[in-house]
Amino acid sequence: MDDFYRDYILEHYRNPHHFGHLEAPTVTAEDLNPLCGDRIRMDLLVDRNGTVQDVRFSGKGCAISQASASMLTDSVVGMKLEDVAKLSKDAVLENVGIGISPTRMKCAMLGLRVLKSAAIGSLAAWPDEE
Amino acid sequence: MDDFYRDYILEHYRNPHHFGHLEAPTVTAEDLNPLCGDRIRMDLLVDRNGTVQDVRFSGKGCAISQASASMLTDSVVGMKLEDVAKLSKDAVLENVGIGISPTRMKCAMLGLRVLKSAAIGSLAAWPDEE
Amino acid sequence: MLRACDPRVSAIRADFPILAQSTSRGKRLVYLDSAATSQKPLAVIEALDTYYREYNANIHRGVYEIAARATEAYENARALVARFVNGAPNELVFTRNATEAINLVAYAWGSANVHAGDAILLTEMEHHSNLVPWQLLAQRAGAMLRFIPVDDAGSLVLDDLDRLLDGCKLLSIAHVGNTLGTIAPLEIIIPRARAAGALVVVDGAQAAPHLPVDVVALDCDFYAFSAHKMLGPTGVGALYGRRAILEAMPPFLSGGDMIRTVEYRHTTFNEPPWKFEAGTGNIAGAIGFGAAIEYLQGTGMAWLREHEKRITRYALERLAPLERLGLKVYGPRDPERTGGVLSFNLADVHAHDVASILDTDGVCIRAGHHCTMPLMERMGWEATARASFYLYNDDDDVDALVASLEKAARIFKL
Amino acid sequence: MLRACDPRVSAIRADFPILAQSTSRGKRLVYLDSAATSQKPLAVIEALDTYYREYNANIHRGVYEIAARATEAYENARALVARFVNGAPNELVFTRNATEAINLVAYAWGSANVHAGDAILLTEMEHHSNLVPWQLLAQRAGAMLRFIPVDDAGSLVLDDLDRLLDGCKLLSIAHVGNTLGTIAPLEIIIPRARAAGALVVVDGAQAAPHLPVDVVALDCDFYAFSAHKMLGPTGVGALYGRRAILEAMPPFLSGGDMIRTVEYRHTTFNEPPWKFEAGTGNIAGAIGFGAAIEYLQGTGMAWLREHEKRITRYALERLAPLERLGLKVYGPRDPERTGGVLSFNLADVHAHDVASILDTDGVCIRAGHHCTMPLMERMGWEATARASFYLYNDDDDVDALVASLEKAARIFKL
Ligand SMILES: Cc1ncc(COP(=O)(O)O)c(C=O)c1O
Ligand SMILES: Cc1ncc(COP(=O)(O)O)c(C=O)c1O
Repeated sequence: MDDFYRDYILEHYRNPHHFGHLEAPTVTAEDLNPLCGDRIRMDLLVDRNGTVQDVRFSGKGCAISQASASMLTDSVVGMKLEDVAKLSKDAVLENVGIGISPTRMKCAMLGLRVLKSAAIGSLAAWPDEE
Repeated sequence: MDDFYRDYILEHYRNPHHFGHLEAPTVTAEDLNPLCGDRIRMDLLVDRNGTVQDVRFSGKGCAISQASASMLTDSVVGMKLEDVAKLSKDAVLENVGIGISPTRMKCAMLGLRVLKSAAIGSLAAWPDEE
Repeated sequence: MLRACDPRVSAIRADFPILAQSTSRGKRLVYLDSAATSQKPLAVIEALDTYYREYNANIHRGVYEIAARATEAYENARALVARFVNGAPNELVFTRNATEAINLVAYAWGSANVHAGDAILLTEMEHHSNLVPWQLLAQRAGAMLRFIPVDDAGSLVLDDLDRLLDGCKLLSIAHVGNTLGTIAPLEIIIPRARAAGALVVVDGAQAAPHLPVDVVALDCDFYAFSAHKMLGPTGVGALYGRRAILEAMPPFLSGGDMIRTVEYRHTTFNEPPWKFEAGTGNIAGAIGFGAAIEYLQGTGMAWLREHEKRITRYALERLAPLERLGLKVYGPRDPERTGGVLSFNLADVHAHDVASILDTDGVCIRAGHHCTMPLMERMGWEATARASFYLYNDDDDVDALVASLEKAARIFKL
Repeated sequence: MLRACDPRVSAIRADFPILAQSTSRGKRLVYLDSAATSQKPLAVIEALDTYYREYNANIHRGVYEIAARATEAYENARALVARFVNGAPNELVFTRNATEAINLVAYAWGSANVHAGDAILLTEMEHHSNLVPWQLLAQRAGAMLRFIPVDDAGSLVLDDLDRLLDGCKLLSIAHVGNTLGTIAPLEIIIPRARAAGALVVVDGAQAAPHLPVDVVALDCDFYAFSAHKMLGPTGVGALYGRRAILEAMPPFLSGGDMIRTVEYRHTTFNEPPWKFEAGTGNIAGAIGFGAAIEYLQGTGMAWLREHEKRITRYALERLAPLERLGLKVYGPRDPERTGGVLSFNLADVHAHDVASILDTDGVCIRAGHHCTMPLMERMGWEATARASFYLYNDDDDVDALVASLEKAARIFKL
């Protein structure tokens, strides 16, 4: 777990990408991890073809949840909503690398959960965590 | 415990002394052992000096509770109410002899409890069982 | 006589340390009171021990290693217990025992759904734990109780079922009765209760330990049972609840762990099943419950049921000759229709005296009203003696029971 | 620096098998999360083991030998636990945990005595378990909640106490707060609450494990606590209740064992404490609770309290230099006024990240809202890291905490 906190993770934690709100988002979703209180909100701007044009996230929480969310926003611009809705936990794990303990997996997946919720327009089930 | 079931105990169980009700009792008390459901009622006829003139008991239950109650009634006639109220568990144990297991002690003491309740005119606390 | 010496039973007995004990009089322990509580196999005792020695920690919020291991073991136990009755893990609430599980339904579902004038249907054979909570609910709500009658042989009488169900908000019924062992014909009763629009609660305290149980096939809404009667530790039980009903149901006990967000004046709740588990649960107990389920699955519930039928049949045969001494065996007396429970009386000897004499021979049976006072009253019995069987009982146990009953008859000069 | 090496602590540590474990990374287990749940001494683990191996049986109604032994052990445990807080055995109800104990009061006493317009007084530092049950009661009854405020240092502000108590039906208050360790000045608060006619409920979950407790001297009506936080097993807790109040109070959970007589439509109840224990209790758990009490008494609560004060003082000293890296320690920071709990944050590092890094060194602390979300909100903290001490913690544990925090600071480049 200590190997998890590499420089680029801390960089995303302290200087998150796409942080803030969109003025006129097409969709917005927000959720919290009741176990630790981490919160994430995602605003998406989607064009009529269903392609994500812009994204902002905001929230509070640990380096894992905030950095994972920040990294996700980098990859989501230009994606089709339906593909966003299908993103798997691997999309997150590829970003953050190895070494997340099972107790922190929900933190890592919070941004993904919210993003997918936004994409499918309503709160999705927790992404599968196996 | 098997030595407990001697002939005179069985005799009292099957042919209890003073069994039944008094027509005009001075006091009556009744109680049950909630653990096993045994019930005993005692009717006392007391003269103006506070001496027990007559007694009847009725009830249902195991040989231990019924025989102990039956034997108690033999010793109570002629006693002062205040002495009845002070009867200790030894009064019962002398009657029934040794060999009662702790789980059955409440059965053995049920008659005593009811008799003392009658004597003090209201439900007494459980006799001390140490 | 169908006397048998199943090597499987000897192997099972070796797993239960207590069965190797002898009593203070040096007698072999003949444990015939599993309907009150079952004995525990080494696997369960060791699961508790390992938890406390290696990974005791509070669950769900802990970041560190042993907390993660404890959380995983607890939730794994939930999945094991849920699947044992064919429910989903998120439909399985851990409680203290079957009694609390029934109270949970009576308070949480009952208070929200049962109103003045509604009827609640029970049977005449219910354990106090499946009667008193409904009496109190009826009192709070102004509802009324109705009862499916039992006949003199201890079987349920279904002639009036549809009339009894008319206007009923809920039916709560024992799967297996604990005094007579009667197996309720749920496959007949539940469809009619559901057709009448009643919620169906099943008290499975005596069934889950002894029969294969499938809540989906039964089509019940709630199923309550206790670990301690099925090889598990004391202090833990389970309530299966149909997902949609659990979701709609208000919480019952509240506090830590069952919340989502809390403000000074307002709280939102976690999802089921956690919504119904307030405060630190019986973590070791749940893990031990899981180990008990694994032991039962390893043995196989189908084998277990056959074993109990066989031993009940053997006991009935061995007891038959005592009838001339005044022994009366109550209930259906048909191993196909009972759950390994035999209630009886020996002539005019009170059941407590029978049990005391048997105790001197190391034979443990129960005597009294078995927490079914109204049934006793209905049957006209003051008390009964009850022997109950489980997977570790063998024919020697039955023989010891019979020999000790003969001794009681001699003592009482029958 | 007051570094100490008390041989008594080494001897105590040897009684706790888990402390000899190492983590999967081969680190010594540094357990600093006793406020969440404590570890268990061998005496407790063996009490459970012996019960299951030698005399497991259902209690109160069993006639046979092991049932008598189990009943005696269970009731003996009740007496031990009751006397530990200076109550009488018949004033001590076994529950699952402190949470259920508080719920019992909220349902049984609350529903009968709290009505529309009544006020319930709590404090701003309560654990969810001593908040949500009162929110739900207030909602059911149409009552309102009030809160004794805390100041920025985490101490209770009593300036408005009499006004807050005016019209209050009950006060429920933590003896020791679990997030900041604040010891509430009950000797000031309770007399004023009683003068105002309020029932006094004390949440002793964090106090009973750490301070000598005397319910008579406190003059409270109810006192709730959990075995698992004081060396005992999971799944058992206790509610002390003043005799007269328990007697007048209607039952809560109902079913087997808490009744006196049952008819189909009417029930009379057993005496307290049994009236409040429905169904088969956590027999093994209660017996283990008794063994935990004996262990604590053998150690001595006065020694234990001094030990915790000393180790807290040592920790505060050792942590002070980390303040230049941005460490902030919250709460009263005075070992005389806290119960062995230290809440802190390390600069901008989130508490969960701190806890994860500490975990890699075998250091177990808690991170988050500690089931006091409203307090966190009031204080403006998102989360805190919390280290909590108990009788088995030594200065090496503190040193390991400090070293691991320094490592976290390095990783986060503070
Ligand atoms: C102050 C306080 N009250 C109540 C509780 C609840 O205890 P339990 O979860 O054992 O019911 C806790 C436990 O964290 C606590 O710290
Ligand atoms: C049919 C039935 N229901 C409910 C119960 C209550 O179980 P517990 O005491 O474990 O809550 C029992 C236990 O005796 C039972 O036999």
